Parts: sequence; structure tokens; C-alpha cells
Amino acid sequence: MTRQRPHAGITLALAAGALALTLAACQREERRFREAAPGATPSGSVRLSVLQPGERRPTARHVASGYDENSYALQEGQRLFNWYNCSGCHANGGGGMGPPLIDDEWIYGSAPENIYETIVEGRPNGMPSWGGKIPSYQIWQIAAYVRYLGGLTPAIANPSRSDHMMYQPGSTALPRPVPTEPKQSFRPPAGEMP
Amino acid sequence: MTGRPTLRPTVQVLAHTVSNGMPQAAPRPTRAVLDVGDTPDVVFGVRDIMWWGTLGFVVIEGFTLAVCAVSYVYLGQNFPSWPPPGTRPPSVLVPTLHVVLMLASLPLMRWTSKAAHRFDVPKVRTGLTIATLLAAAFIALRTIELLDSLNVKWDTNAYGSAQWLVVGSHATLIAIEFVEVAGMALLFWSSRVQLKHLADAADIVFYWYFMVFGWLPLYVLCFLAPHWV
Amino acid sequence: MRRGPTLRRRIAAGAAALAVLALLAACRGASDQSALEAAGPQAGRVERLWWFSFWTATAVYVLTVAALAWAAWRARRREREGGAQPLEDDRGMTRGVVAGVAATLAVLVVFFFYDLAVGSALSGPPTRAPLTIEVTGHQWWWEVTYADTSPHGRFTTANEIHVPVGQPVLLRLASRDVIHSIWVPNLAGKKDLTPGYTQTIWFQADTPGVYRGQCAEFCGHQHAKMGLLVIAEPPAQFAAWAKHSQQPAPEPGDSVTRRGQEVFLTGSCALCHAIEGTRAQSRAGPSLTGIGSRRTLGAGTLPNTRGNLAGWIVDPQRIKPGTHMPPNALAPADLDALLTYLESLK
Amino acid sequence: MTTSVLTTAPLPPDHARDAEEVAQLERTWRARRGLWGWLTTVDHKSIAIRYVATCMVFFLLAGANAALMRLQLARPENTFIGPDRYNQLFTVHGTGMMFLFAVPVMTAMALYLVPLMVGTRDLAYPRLNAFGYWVFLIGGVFLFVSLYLNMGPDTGWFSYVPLAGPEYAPGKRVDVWAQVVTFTEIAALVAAVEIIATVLKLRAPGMSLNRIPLYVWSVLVIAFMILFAMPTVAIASTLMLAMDRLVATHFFNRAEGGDPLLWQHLFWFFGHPEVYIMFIPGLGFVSAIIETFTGRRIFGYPVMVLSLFVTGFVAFGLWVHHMFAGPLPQLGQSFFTAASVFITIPTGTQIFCWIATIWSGRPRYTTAMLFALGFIVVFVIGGVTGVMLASVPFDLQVHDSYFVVAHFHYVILGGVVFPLFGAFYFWFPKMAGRMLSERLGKWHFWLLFIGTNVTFFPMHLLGLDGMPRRVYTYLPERGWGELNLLATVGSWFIAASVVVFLVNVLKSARGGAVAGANPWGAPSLEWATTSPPPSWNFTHTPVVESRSPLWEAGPAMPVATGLRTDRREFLVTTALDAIPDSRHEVPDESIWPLIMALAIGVTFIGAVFTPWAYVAGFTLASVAFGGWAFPRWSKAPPPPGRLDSSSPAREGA
Repeated sequence: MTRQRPHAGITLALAAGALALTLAACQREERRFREAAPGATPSGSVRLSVLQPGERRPTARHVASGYDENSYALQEGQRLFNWYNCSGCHANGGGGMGPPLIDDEWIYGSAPENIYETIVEGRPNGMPSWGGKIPSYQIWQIAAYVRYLGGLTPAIANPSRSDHMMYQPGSTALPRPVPTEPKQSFRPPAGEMP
Repeated sequence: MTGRPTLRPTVQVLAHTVSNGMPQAAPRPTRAVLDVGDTPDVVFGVRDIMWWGTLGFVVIEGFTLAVCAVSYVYLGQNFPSWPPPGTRPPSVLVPTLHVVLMLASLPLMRWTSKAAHRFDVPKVRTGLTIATLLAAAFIALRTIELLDSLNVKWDTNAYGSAQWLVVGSHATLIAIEFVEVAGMALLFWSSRVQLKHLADAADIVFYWYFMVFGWLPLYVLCFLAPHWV
Repeated sequence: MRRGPTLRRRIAAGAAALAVLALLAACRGASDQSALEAAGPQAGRVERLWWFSFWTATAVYVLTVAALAWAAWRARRREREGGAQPLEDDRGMTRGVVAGVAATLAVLVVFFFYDLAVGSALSGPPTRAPLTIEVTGHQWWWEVTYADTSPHGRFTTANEIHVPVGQPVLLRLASRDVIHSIWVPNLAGKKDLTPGYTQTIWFQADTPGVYRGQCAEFCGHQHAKMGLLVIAEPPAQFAAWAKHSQQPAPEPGDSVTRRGQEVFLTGSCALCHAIEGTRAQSRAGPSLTGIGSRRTLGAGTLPNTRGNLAGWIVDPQRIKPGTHMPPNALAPADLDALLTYLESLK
Repeated sequence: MTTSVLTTAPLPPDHARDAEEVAQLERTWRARRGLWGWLTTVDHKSIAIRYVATCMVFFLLAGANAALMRLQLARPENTFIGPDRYNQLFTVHGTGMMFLFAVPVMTAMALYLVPLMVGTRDLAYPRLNAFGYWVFLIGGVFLFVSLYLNMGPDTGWFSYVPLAGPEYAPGKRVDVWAQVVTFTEIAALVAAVEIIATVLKLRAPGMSLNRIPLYVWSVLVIAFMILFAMPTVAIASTLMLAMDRLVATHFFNRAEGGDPLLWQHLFWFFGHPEVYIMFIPGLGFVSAIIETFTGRRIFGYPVMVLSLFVTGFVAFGLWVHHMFAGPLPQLGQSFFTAASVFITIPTGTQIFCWIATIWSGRPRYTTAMLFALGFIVVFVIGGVTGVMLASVPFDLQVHDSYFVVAHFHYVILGGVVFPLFGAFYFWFPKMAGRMLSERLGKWHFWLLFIGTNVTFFPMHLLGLDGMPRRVYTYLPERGWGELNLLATVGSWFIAASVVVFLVNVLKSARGGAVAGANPWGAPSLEWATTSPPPSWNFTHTPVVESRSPLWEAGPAMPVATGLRTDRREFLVTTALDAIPDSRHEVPDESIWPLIMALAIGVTFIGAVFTPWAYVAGFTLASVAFGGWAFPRWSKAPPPPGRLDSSSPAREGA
């Protein structure tokens, strides 16, 4: 009663904490079903070939995706990763025909925009272009999941195990190497990109 | 909530009537028929109210362990063999050592309890101090059991989860008993110990018995049964 | 003095209750999804059990409340007649309570054995080899596979179960993701589709017709719009339908249809949907072989019209928020061709 | 039954001695003032009132969820609330009503009433009681804050795996649910231990088992039920579901040998007894109210007590009837059908005994009595549909449909809400010292009665016409629109009735008629002290000589003397015959229960995010335990040598 100041301080701290919690929770827990995804939207016309015709699409660079911190997006990314058979080449992140995704080697960059671009454009030596097939918000979700596989998403939003046989022991149970500074060991010159 | 002045009756009634259903404004006057001043204020076992609380939590925790064990058996039915193919059965050396040590602690605890009943503070103090060391040893052994003897991690398969569930649940009992015994030992070394704490010390021994006897079937279930099934 | 208003209030309450009952009777749901419009022996037995329980329960309830009212009335009358004090326990009261308990017990015993009789009558299909259909639950649609005929006669459809009238049908239930529950009230009670388990349920439709069912176990965002139809048709008609369904989808006949097929195969559609006879073989979404002849879209949500199909393809999230089908921004010509192609898949 | 109305003055009490004693008791038991006093109090009455008020706030919040859901369902294809929000609303509605209202409000009422009704000074473990409340508060606030942060659980109050498992429920929503359950289980278990020890060991001298009030029997039964029901769900939620989600255990992962059915078994082994835990105290309320307002003992006391025990026991044999549609062997099902059918008998017996009591009594139709009668009229509808649901074939038709929604709302409103409101009207004068308005009370009753029936009766028909539960909308061609609209209108009546009740409480708490010690002329001991009772409850421990002591004790209450007044002390009696056996020193106020609860809060809220919270929480809790259990510095150390061998304590053989 006599001590007004500490009370005010505590109230302020609580309010600030609650606000921070609110923002964090809202971002993490929101389920966005219909959205205009940030960045480039694949054009309306269906491409009849796997190859990318014509000029380059506008890039998705400098667009904050907001998907990395969203647990629903990560979960959707996980589902789509299997539905669109990404596992066929990347084998649940372990790599096979395509490069592994759970290590910290990023050939074309680890930023969400880089991964988005890789999926949309395709890459030499087998990665097909998915632009025009997969809606862009789903590509962002897959990109977020790929970043999760690489250990780049905040732990608080990460998915836990799936209801299948375990590919690797408990995805969240054991500490995984979290690269602080993603290496970009090899980046082909722009001219080589198809 | 202090003693209130007599409240005015609001319903027009005869105060202090005793007929059924008649409102009464003030508490009825009293007549003393019994004096309880000569009952003891330190008692043990079923006569002690704190013992009943301990019993309550023993029932809760005992039932919890029982349900864990039932879940363990239930999950076991999903496997062709237990442990499942590819998982090593648990090693029995450390767990057996642990059980032997637990059983060996019982005479000491009984001695402590008897000393408490005889209001023998120094002996209770000694008993509790040794019990604290024993409980610490139990914690160490349990840690080895979980990390090494089980030979399985909680996220390997449902067998591993079930093993950790049962052994881990009982581990919390050991941890709680350690905190209680250590706290009580400290109290008995301090100058603030009172007579009633002897009854509490006896209750702790009661909980210790529960901890040990509760573990025996679980030890058989988790560490021996996988070798037999 | 005090009795008047109480009585009037009681009469008013009674009248209100009657009015409510009458209103209820008038406000019935559609008859193609009702446990009270049985179309087969299973639901029929349960419906009779229901009416038996309903009338028994009504009688029990009315008697209980009447006994309560009578007790209150008796007590008041005794008081008016000068009984200043409550009565002591007596043997009459004991007899009354014992009689009440005995009557309750008798009703319960009758109910219990009637229930057991119904249960055993429903427990297994009467024939050894009923038509067997595999139903797999997905978030939020039903995969339906006819497994009974020859191995290459196996075919898969979605959200519609065609069955022949007058023949027992056995459903083998499984789930691909979470727990669902199949419930077609006109035909039978429900059964869960639990991942990792296979359950069976059987029913028989005696009256031709279209019966609607819905998922009954909460399964996520679109639990509310996870419907299915059971189409009971005469055996000959069913046989014709099954024979037709075993065929791969027809090849596109004209250029618009062909363009539509190309859109389907090269765009997003083929990533999730299968059409027999083409290279689209993904099992993520419902098979679209025969989509043109299905009655509904979006698992029993919309009538299958060209306009609804267009709306569904372009923005399914408006119709079923949270469904796994993404919006598809197609150019008008592409959409038009796609619709024509899908409609051709009879 | 004593009928003599004595006009002679009672025996002259020794006023001077009494006044001195009261002054001493006041010094010893005085509650501290201000915020600190509020945080540290261990008085069962102030904690219980707080507890009840908190439960009612959660009731309002969970009820607001229901009102929003009814608005969304008022017409087909309504777009007022989308599926994501709706799923959170119904989950938090169910979780809130079950875990944060129905069970805790019943235990909270018991925490207030039991010490008064058995005639003792406080609950057996006053600090533990304070701890239980704080844990409950933290858990409840956590749930509703999560809902408002869009982090509300959304997989149903039953959280079936795999939908609630790690793969299909992303984010932290289900983790919140699992931990809220943990909080409420801890609180319920604490309350159960309190009630059991208080009823068995702190009864007034002479209150042998056959003189315990029926209400006290009813809460004793549920306290035992809590001991065996709550740990099961705590294991399932905290040790299995939360661990599956947090550290990737495989309890429910079929692919690794886990089993989604294990969840259903564990959940319903708790979930079904939970229903009885909620409404058995309601039966106790009804007995107390009917007894008072008919002016005679409840007919068939031994049968009533036996019925309570049988109900509590058989309630553990019904859980499978929630799983009839699941993959279970057919064989055992008729056992569960039989148990579900015949559990009606004990409750039916009680209803017949009440009817006999009314028949032979002098009923007074106060608001409390109206609620008790309303209980019978509403609850029996839920009871008869409950018997129908025991039938496997019929259950398979209407399971998870609106028929079931109708059934259990009749059971819960009839069996919990009606008796509870009746209890409020009955005991509010004791708690607040003032009467609730009878006029507003009657409005409250009739609005609730109409609202309940208009809201939930149509749902029977909706269920039979195929409307499943937990749907956020339905298609127009289903024809369910009118009945749903009717139900929505009914929900407004319920809302209005609750508003009337709140107005009544707020008005009466200040301006209600002063109640006096025993305004209803009730027979049990809580009415033997002032309203509200002093913090020491009874100046002298009452001595009980019959089952309805205030009706039969004569002009002066027999009491026991000899309890010390210079320290907090209560009388411990033997469990069966309540013979005075020992005196026990009761701990006084302390901040440590709150600190302990905060440590538990850190543990389980932290455990939503990281398993290390358990380590941190255990450490904090150990420290709090030390502070809690250690005697105060201020206490003079015992004289040296006092503790050694030669015992000053009088110990029996």
C-alpha cells in the first residue's frame, strides 16, 4: 500500500510481458487459410511444360515471409513436402537424388526468399520448377518447412514428431546443430541459372 | 472477519426457539458437556492428522504408478516381443543393486520411526541424516538406471516411452522424498525443532516405506519382465 | 390467495410446454439424414428401440413429476387441514419408495434385455460374402474403394457409396490421418475410422434412395463439411454403375476437352488428384475418375453444377476454410476447358 | 423430533468468561488486513468464497463462449465465426465448464461448508488449501488468456489423439490444454485430500458416521472418486500427450507401437466419473435444501448414503460407453451397458426418497427449494436419455450427435447448475450475512428453467435428425435451421437468468436483509454460528447428539471446552465414532502456498515450451517447500532439554 512505485513497476513489466506474449502467440498460432502470399504470385496461365519459358519472374527477394514463425505454416509445409513428393528426392530431409536438407550446406542460400526461388524456378541437375503448379503461399510454407529441416526456424513454432516410423530419433527430443551463420559454400554464377 | 455484534433479526420470530424450521437470529446459547483439554497434542500414525494427509498422497501417487504400470502392459500388447526387435533389454545390475540398497534402508527407517515415537530427538536426527544420504544415492542410481540401464530412449519407440514413464514416475517419488528428508534433517539440526515434528518425521518414514514397496513390483515389471517375455 | 397465481402459472407452463412440443414436431430436419426415417433393417431395429425407449421414458418421466406434484399437493392439503408438524417416517412411505424402485428396476431390466436382443440382431452380416467396400477417412473427405470384384475390377471413388438395394453391405473402415466416424443415420449407427485399426460395419438398404451421412467424430477444421452420400439403387442399376466405374476415364473427344485435360495434368490438379487412364495418379486428394457423374462437390457440400465446380476450383477456402485444397488462379479459358473436361468424366 | 417450544430462558451462560475467550480467539485467529493479508490468508472461508467466485467468473467466460457458438449456429452457413475460432470456442467452453467450473465449484463449496457442517475450526491442512486455490487460479487464467491470444486449445475438451497429437495439432494450443488439465487436477486432488481428512478426523465430538449430514457424505464420496479419477487424466495429459508433443515420445503413435485407444481409455476412465463427481454434491445440496424446507429429516438416510456410495463406485465401471463406436471387442460391451443402465437405480432411489420427504413434510417454496425441485424436473430428463444412451445400438445412432449434447446439458444443468444455484440461495446468508432477494431469485429460477428447456430440448430432435456435434456450421438443405434458432433464443434466457443472479448477488451483498444465525431454521451445524462465521468458526466446538443437531439439541447447544485459545488449534476425533482424541496445532497465515503455486505455475506453463521447465520448477518448488514447512523465526525456540526423552506429551497406548 505504501509502496506505490514497485507496484507500478511490476504492473508495467507485466503489461509489457503480456504484450510481447500476445504478439508472439498471435503470430505463432494463427491459422491463415486464404491469403495473398507475399512476394511473387505465379501467373494465372498454366504452363504446359516443366521447363521455365520466357523471361524470369519477379523475384521474391526482400519480402518477409512471416511463415517461419507460424506453426500452422510449418505443419502445412510438412504435409505438402510429402504430398508433393519432395521426399522422393530429398528423403525427409536426409537427401537422396537431391541434396540433403537437414545439414547446414545451402547451395542456393538459406533465406526464405532463396528457398522460395529454388522451388519456383527449379535448379540444374534435377530440381524441377514448381512455379505455376504450387500456389505461392504453399511454396512459402514448404520453404518454411525446409528451413525447419535445416534448423533455422524458432523452436517454439517447430512441429514435433509425426505419426510414422521415426526417420531420425525424435525431431525435437535431441538438440540438433543449429547453424548460427548459414554457410553459402557454393553459389553458381547467375548465368548458369536456366 | 472479526467477531460481530449480535445481528438484528429481520424476520419476526421468537429468537432462540428450537422448533423445526424456525428462523433464529443469534447463535444459540451453549452448555459445556465435555472438556477436551486433556487430550494429547502430539500423536502418531492413524491418530495424527498429518498422517492422513500423507496417506492421501500415498494413495494418489500409488494409483498413479498403478495406472502407469497398466499403460505399460497395455502398450506391451502392441508388440510381438518385449522389448521390440532391435531394442536391447535393460541391464539388471544397477537396478538390482538399487533395490537391495532400498531394502537395506528399511531397518534404519524403522529405527528412526521408533526413535520418534520415543521422542528421542538425537536418534531421529541421525536417522534422518543417513536417510538423506541414502536418498541422494537413490537419485544417483535412478539417474544411471534411466540413462544407462534401460538401454532405450523415450523417443525410440513406444516401448522406450513406456519404460521412461514408469521408471521416471517413480523417480519423482524419490526426488520428493529426498527434498522432504533433507528438509526434515535440516530442521532437526536447527534450533527450531518442536515436538510435533517428531510425528512428521514418523510420517516421512511411512512415505519412505511406500516409496520402497511401491518400487518392487515396478522393478520386476521394467527390469526383469523384459527378459522373461 | 397464494394458490391462484401458482395454479395459473402451472397451467401456463404446461401450455407453453405443449406449444414447444408442437413447434418441435413441425421443425423437423430433412428426411434423408435422419435416424427416424429408417431405410434398412439396422436403422429400423434401432428406430423401434428408440420409440420403445421414448414412450417408456416419457411414461417414467411423467409419473415421476406427477408423483412429485402429488406429494407437494398432499403436503399442502394436510397443512391446510391443520397438520402443523411434518409426519414421522412410516411404513407407507417405505412401501412407496420400494415400489418406485422396483418399478424402475423392472423397466430397466426389460430395456436391458430388449437392448441386448437388438444388439445381437445387429452384430454381424447375415450372409457370408456381402459386398465389401473399403472406406478410408481423410481430412475432410471419404475415399471409397470397391474391392469385392475381380482384382482388376477394383476401383476407387470418393464421397459417394453406391450400394444395391436389399443386399447386405460390409464397410471396411480405416483412416489415413485422424479419427473420423461414419454415420448414415437412415441406414445404420456409426463406427469410428481409427488410424492403425480396421473396423467393419454392415448395413442394408431396403428402399432405393439417396441417404446422406456425415463425419461424426471431431476431426479438425472442416469436420462440419465432411459429408457423404449413400446411393441405394436396384441391383441391375448398381451392377451397371460398377461395371462403368471399372473403366478408365474416357479420352477427351474434342479440343476444348483435350485442353482441359492438359490443364489438369500440367497444372496443380494432378499433384493431388488421380484420374484413371491418365498419368495423374496422386492419392493425396479424392480420385476424380467419374467426377462428372457425382452428385456433390467438396464431400457432400455443394451440388455438382458447373458453376459450383468453378467456384470450388478457384477458391475452395471460401467454401471450406482450412480444407487442404488450395485456391487456383486459372486464366478464364483454362478454367473453362478444365470444367468441360471434368464434366466429361461421367 | 423435538417439538417443545421453550419459553423459559436458557441456562445462563458465563458471559464474562465467554467474552474473554472470544477476545483471545480473535487475537489468535485474526486475519491480517490489506493486500498482504489477502495473499497470505489460510482461512477456509475466505479462500472458498474466493474459489467459488473464481469458478463463477470462469462459468461466465465459458458461458460467453457458448453464447457466441449459439449465435454462429443460429442459421445455416453463418459466417459470424469461422471454423478455427469456433473450434477454440467449443474446446474452451467444454474444458472451462468441466475443469474450471463444474468440479471446482463443487469442491469449493465443500471447502466452505464441510468444516462448518462437521463443527471444526478449519480444514485439516489450511495452507495446502490456499495452495490448491492459487494453483487453480493460475491454471484457469492460463486457459482463458490463451484463448484470447488465439492460442486456445482447439481439439475438443476430450483432445482425442491423433488429432491432438504432434502431427495434426501444430503450435502450442493443445499443450496449453494438457497443462491446464494438470493445474486443475492438482487443485482437485488437494481439495479431495482436505475433504477426506476433515470429514474423517475433524468431526465434532459425537458426530458418528450415522450422524454425518447427507451433503457431507456426498462430498466425501466425490473426494474419494477424485483420488482415483484425476490421476488417470493427469497421466494421460501431462505424462503422455504433453510428452508426445514436447519430447517426441510415442505413447499414441501407432507406427511405433503406441496406441490412440490408450488415450481414450485413460481419458474416459477419468471422464465418466467426472460427471458423477460434478453432480453427486448436487444431490447433497438437494438433500440439505429439501430437509430444511420440508422441516423434517430426509426419509431413508441409510439408503441415501448407500446410494451415494454405490453411484460413486459404479461410476468407474462405465467409461467404455463413450467408446462404443471405437475398435473394441464386442464381448465386454454388455457389461458396460448393464453398469450404465443400472447406475440409474441409486439416483432414482434418492429421488423417490425426496418425494417421500416432501409428501410427509411441510414444504416451503423458497427460491432454494424451487431450484431443488427444478433439479428433479430437469435432471430426470437427462437421466432417462442417459439410460437410452447405455444401449449400444441406440448409442451408435446418436453418439456424438446433438442428442448427446442435449442429454448431458440436461444432466449438467439439472444436476449441477440447478442445485448449485439452489445452494447459493440457501447458503449465501451464511456466507455474506445477508439474504438474497427472493423476488429476483424467482425471476432467476424461471428464466433459467425456461432457458434450459428451450435451448436444449430441441437438440434431442436435431441429433435424431443427423446433426453431429462440434460442427461450426451446417448446410441449409439439412433443415436444422429452425430448431437451432430456437436453441439460440433459449440461450438468451439462460444468459438473462445469469444476469439476474449477478444483480441479485451484488444488490443483496450490500443491501439484503440481515440474515441472522439461522434464517431458514435449518438443522445442521453451520447454522449454529453467526452469519458470517468468525474466522475460528465456533467459539466452542459443538457436541453432536443427533443427526439434526439444531432441531434436537434443546435450548442450549452442547459444546466441548478445553481447546487452547492462545494458539490455532483444532480438535481431532476418531474416524468412526468421533470421540475426542487429540488436539492439533493449525498453521497460521503464510505467503509460501502462493509461492509454491507460482513455482508450480512456472513448471507447467514453462513445460508448454521446454522440458527444462520441470527441472527449474522442481528446484523452485523445493525452496518453497522449505519456506512452507519450516517454523517461523518468531516462534520462541523450545527450552533446551524439553525435547529429550522424558516426554511431556500425553500419549495413548
